[in-house]
Amino acid sequence: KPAKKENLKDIKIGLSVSTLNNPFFVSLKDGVIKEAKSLGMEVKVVDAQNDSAKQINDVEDLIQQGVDLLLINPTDSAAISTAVQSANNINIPVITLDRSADKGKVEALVASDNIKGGEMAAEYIVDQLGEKVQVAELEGVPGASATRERGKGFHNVADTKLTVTAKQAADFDRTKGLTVMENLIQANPDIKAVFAHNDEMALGAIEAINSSGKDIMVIGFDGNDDALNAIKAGKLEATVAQQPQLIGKLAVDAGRDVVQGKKVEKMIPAPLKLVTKE
Amino acid sequence: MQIMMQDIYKAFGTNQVLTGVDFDLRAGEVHALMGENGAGKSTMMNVLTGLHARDKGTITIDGKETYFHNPKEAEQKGITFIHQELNIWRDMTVLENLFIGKELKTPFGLLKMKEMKALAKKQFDRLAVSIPLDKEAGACSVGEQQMIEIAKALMTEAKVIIMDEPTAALTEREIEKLFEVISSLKKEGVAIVYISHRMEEIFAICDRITVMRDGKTVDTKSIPDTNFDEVVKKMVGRELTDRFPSRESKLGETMLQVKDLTKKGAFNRINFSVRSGEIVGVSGLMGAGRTEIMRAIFGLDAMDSGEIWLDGKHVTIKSPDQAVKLGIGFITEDRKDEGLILDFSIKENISLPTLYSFAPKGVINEKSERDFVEMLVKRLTVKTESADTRVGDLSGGNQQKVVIAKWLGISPKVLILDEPTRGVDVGAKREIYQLMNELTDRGVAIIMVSSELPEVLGMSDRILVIHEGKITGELTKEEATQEKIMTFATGGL
Amino acid sequence: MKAINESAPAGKANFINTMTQKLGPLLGLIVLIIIVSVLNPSFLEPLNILNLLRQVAINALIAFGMTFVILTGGIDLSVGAILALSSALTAGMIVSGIDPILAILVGCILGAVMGMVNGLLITKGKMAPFIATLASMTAFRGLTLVYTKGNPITGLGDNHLFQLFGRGYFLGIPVPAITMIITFAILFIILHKTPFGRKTYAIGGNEKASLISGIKVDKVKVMIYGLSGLLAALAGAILTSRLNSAQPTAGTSYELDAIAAVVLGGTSLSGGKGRIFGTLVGALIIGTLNNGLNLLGVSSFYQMVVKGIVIIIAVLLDRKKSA
Amino acid sequence: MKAINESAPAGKANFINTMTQKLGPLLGLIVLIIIVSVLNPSFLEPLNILNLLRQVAINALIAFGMTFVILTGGIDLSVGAILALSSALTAGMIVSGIDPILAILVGCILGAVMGMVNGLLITKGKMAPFIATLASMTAFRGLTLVYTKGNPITGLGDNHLFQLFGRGYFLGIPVPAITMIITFAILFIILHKTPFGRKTYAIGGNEKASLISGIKVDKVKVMIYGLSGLLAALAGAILTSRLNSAQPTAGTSYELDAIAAVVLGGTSLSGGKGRIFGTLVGALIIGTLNNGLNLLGVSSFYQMVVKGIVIIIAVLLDRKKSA
Ligand SMILES: Nc1ncnc2c1ncn2[C@@H]1O[C@H](COP(=O)(O)OP(=O)(O)OP(=O)(O)O)[C@@H](O)[C@H]1O
Ligand SMILES: Nc1ncnc2c1ncn2[C@@H]1O[C@H](COP(=O)(O)OP(=O)(O)OP(=O)(O)O)[C@@H](O)[C@H]1O
Ligand SMILES: O[C@@H]1[C@H](O)[C@H](O)CO[C@H]1O
Ligand SMILES: [Mg+2]
Ligand SMILES: [Mg+2]
Repeated sequence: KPAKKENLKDIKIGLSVSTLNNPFFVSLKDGVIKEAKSLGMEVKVVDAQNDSAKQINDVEDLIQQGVDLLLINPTDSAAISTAVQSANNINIPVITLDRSADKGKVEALVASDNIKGGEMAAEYIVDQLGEKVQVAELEGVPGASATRERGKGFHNVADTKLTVTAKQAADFDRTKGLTVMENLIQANPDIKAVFAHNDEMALGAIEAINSSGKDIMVIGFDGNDDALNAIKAGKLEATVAQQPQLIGKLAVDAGRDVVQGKKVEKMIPAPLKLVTKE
Repeated sequence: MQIMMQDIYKAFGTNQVLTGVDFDLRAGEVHALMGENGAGKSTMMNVLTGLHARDKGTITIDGKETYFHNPKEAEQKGITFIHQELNIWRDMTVLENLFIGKELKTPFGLLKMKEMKALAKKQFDRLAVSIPLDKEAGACSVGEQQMIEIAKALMTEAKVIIMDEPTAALTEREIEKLFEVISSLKKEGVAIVYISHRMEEIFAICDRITVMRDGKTVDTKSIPDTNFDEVVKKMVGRELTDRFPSRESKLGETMLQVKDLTKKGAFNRINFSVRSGEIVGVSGLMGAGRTEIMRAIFGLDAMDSGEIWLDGKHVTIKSPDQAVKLGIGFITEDRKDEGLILDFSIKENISLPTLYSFAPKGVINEKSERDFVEMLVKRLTVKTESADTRVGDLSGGNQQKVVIAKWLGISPKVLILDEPTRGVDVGAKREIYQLMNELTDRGVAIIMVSSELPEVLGMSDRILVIHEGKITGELTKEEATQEKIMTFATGGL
Repeated sequence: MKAINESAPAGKANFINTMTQKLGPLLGLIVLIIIVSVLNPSFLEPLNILNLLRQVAINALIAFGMTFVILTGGIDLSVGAILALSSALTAGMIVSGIDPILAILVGCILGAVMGMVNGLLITKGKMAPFIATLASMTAFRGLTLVYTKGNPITGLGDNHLFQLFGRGYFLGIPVPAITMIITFAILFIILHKTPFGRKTYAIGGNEKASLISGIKVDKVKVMIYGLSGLLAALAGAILTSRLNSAQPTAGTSYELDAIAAVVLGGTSLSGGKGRIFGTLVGALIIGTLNNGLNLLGVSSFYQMVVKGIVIIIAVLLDRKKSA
Repeated sequence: MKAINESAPAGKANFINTMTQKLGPLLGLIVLIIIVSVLNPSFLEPLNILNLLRQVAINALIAFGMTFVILTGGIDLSVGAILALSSALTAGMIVSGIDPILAILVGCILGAVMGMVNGLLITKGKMAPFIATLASMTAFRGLTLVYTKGNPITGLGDNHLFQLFGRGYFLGIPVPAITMIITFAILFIILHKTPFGRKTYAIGGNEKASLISGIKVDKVKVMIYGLSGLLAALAGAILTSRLNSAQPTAGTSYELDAIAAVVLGGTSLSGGKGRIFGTLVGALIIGTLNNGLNLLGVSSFYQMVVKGIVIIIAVLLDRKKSA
């Protein structure tokens, strides 16, 4: 049983990330490492490559290495539960990042409010284009909590105020965003706006829209560098910016407090911000 | 067991192979089935054992109409087939090969290893075969594989055994052993269908003979009532003069000379030379290492040491393409596996070693390729409607001609023929011999590896005998006899 | 005389050859274990070894089935998708109130049926195994997504036996590892001690000859693809229990890991040659690599590079030895 | 005489056989187009057709290379990873200020080199193509992630020619489609009219016999895997231009689509038999399916099911016809 450690230098953090093939999580990881470094803590990073089963193995391997604190960015909220429970069994505190864990004792969840973000995107479209315009939705990896929650938030608003004529999964992937969008335009010539569950897909969609010569507004999610540049260049209309670095930082800070025996909030929100050209 | 097959018809697609064949077999007889390549012998037996369904005709066994649905059924009823194409599992042991599909098992479904070993051993002893039971079958020579097949058939307690060219890969010693077994089987009342292109064998062991031509029965006769020439005439439909066309050898300069070729475990200090216009026969028992020597000369296998001199120059041959460039052609003993691309047309097969000469500008000139190939097809009298026929659809003899044509295309200085007439009918054989003579007339040096003693004696100017990887004897045409060759081949002096 | 003298060492060389061939993969595993444990001694801690065994179980089970398939000269790309679909169906049954153990059983049968569909496409439909299972992989994965609507299936309750199946211990050994070992023992006997096993090798070694020898090639193949599906479903059940949910994307690209395990274990992709013990070793090599690289703190990107290179080296060494 | 008379009808039947074999995939494509355009006439709009051609280009280019590989009896699972790595390297060069067109050229050469590494593993290393390219796929993908640190490479500037390469039009036709057609024409000639093409078929038909006929089998194979890598890199360049960035995960599972295109085009996975025109048709079938199902508003889950089933049906019909 890990005792309370007063000296931060003795604390070993284990970070399990769902995937590092996505700039969002790379920033999230960087945020963790940067903050840990400044506090003098050591971090071990494992990458589940979007495979829930691998993530459980990864967490076991981290526990094996004797980490004192687990920061987990779950690939899937349900699937991670057993790994959280294993950590609970030997009293290693767990904090989840960006996505929640369904079961097990988690000290804190540090995340953006994805439902809220989805709502923000829909409301922005209504503001700009008015009610009942035709919109399309590019969905993330089926089943991922971000996909579900952003979709849910978006539909909370869009189902009454907009007309969602098409939705397809493009797996948070830019290439897929491009091809799926090309086809959506062909099938639904009257679309006026697109909500993409992340910026990568949004950027792909923009390329498709450009070559079709149509005028369709695209709203992304994440606020990564590429997207911000595209907004400056007037290609991307807006993005619901998350602050992955901040999520990482907040998680480390919360972890520090837990290890030192201080109380932390169960839900630590990282602010979302709608970024537009202005 | 008594079998009657009457008026059998069988077509593959539009290819009418059997058109009213009659055949009958009596208990305890050895019945020869002869005919040119493609006459339909194997097909006839496949119809009998149920591998192919007949289109028309009746089959009665012991007076009762019987049709098998698959070879296994035939085997259970006592008819076993040793196929022409060896059915060997190269990666499995000899023992596993012997019992495939009929393993002995305990009531719990587990294999009875001991019993199977004992049975196999008994069978091998009977055939005087000494192959280790746990040897991988793929590591056995073709001859040994053939013996495995024969042993496998003998274990079935069959009442009828069909042997489709069982001796094609065997040498005299194994053949003798096989003949002993055949006569003992005969005494036990087992009937044998014996398919072979080797005339001597037919007259040595058979009681009756049925000759087929073009999918029909020409005649069935009792062996004492016929003779060599009559059988050949019935097979090919015309008189065939001497088996080995006579030739005047005009020997030129030494074309190929090998010095001290050695490869551990395969052959040791091999020295010989071949002159332009000369045929050197290479004889030996199965597994003596003849094929391995030829493969090494051609650059297919690496050797440990030795020199090769071609046309007076020292050459190094590390791969077949170098050998081809130097003007060496190699007709391998296994034409399907190594000689031909079965899915390619005749044309594409023949032009393969010479492709670049038809593509001076990078693109193949179809017309010059075709002209060249058609010239060769005509010269070798390949029986085909066009040069575009798939080689896999040709009969064995014609396939062999295509392989030879392929190598004539490079205008070789040296041609190595490994078992050039294996599985080839008398007519085609003679044509191949004729061709060899034409080649030597034009100064080609020929090495002919062969397990058929009459062929070696009939065609060679000089004969080398190999025993366990070493040259144990060299005989001129004049001094050579079957006995002398066999003495050298078995290592005696 | 000479010949006999010469062949004696050849026989010996042959023996050494077969031994290194049989032991090749095992030696590789041992070397790997030594390297990893020198670099990080905690690798050898009993807890970690048990961990490793549990992690390996899923891939090993799939790879066992794949061994049979590959021995016949085939390939099964659909195992990952079968795992996902059967896992979803099993979870669906559990959620709807069916006894979890019964649900797992039915799920395994459904997996076997899916595998047999592959077998039928390959035998009756005369499709190349690669393309048949590629197509069915796509279809099964699609069906999984349709059935789950893309969402994980959760709420599997807390049946003790069910939880034990993926997460529990028996005599201190993780249950998945026990399942793996028992399955291995059964399959080992089937493959090496029964006519069915012989037929498996025979078909891969020479299909035409097998047919002529009266082996019901089609039937055997259908059974083998069924077995592959069954084992994928069994692995799926373990995963379902470990994740306490069915994931629609579960098993993605597991086929590649399974094939890698089989090949690392020395089984030839052209069929007819290989051993299931090798596959177990191959799965352990992959597992050790994954676990070891994690323990050594190698970044996941470099892990992929190392994994690729290790596979190449292992196979190359194996070729060298057997050459 | 007899023989000639009898063989005449055989020749005719043969001719019909080869015709349906040649036209089989094309008929399939036509049927598919008819179905889709009846269900949604907007499919046939010129803009959509151009769209389709552009979408198909990337898969078709990869599948062309795959055709050569499969004709020799091999397989190349690493194409997607080569695409990603060469795309990342190309983008890296562009960002560092090298002329984009030069960068693409160098990227293609690098792709060819990666392919040749596969070729060497397979020929000199005597590895099975499946496992060699599976391992190199893992390694190349890892290298891509290492090189990009998992992030897309952006900031490729706005060189006009570079943008044209993936996004532009020439005479109203998308440039990727033109690239595809020119490449097709060149490869068609190489495959069907030159000694190199003949050798490709020969090796797949019977490798041993090819070797004995003096073909430098190893050299030809290395060149063919190099070609496959080159074409993957070319496809990667198009994708890089289209996305105006290099994606570390680009090309994931593209190998499967390419293989599907080759097989749908009637090329046999066992080598020696097939045509590159078929592959073009196969790629169009897959493209039409993707595009058409989207136009018809079929959900992406059902799309997978449909795709799997269509592949099965197409291959089964093809077998029937050629049987
Ligand atoms: N499965 C098959 N499909 C199509 N054609 C076949 C098949 N089997 C045999 N043939 C054809 O039937 C004819 C007779 O072949 P068969 O093998 O019976 O001849 P054979 O008399 O045994 O000749 P050989 O002496 O060369 O063995 C040949 O033209 C052959 O090409
Ligand atoms: N692939 C192989 N693997 C292992 N051993 C082999 C292989 N091929 C041949 N051998 C062995 O090499 C020896 C020489 O065989 P080789 O084929 O050269 O003999 P041969 O004189 O040509 O006889 P054959 O009549 O069998 O062709 C034999 O003992 C044979 O068992
Ligand atoms: O929040 C993250 C990011 O939006 C990413 O782009 C995809 O996965 C989600 O969980
Ligand atoms: Mg025959
Ligand atoms: Mg030989």
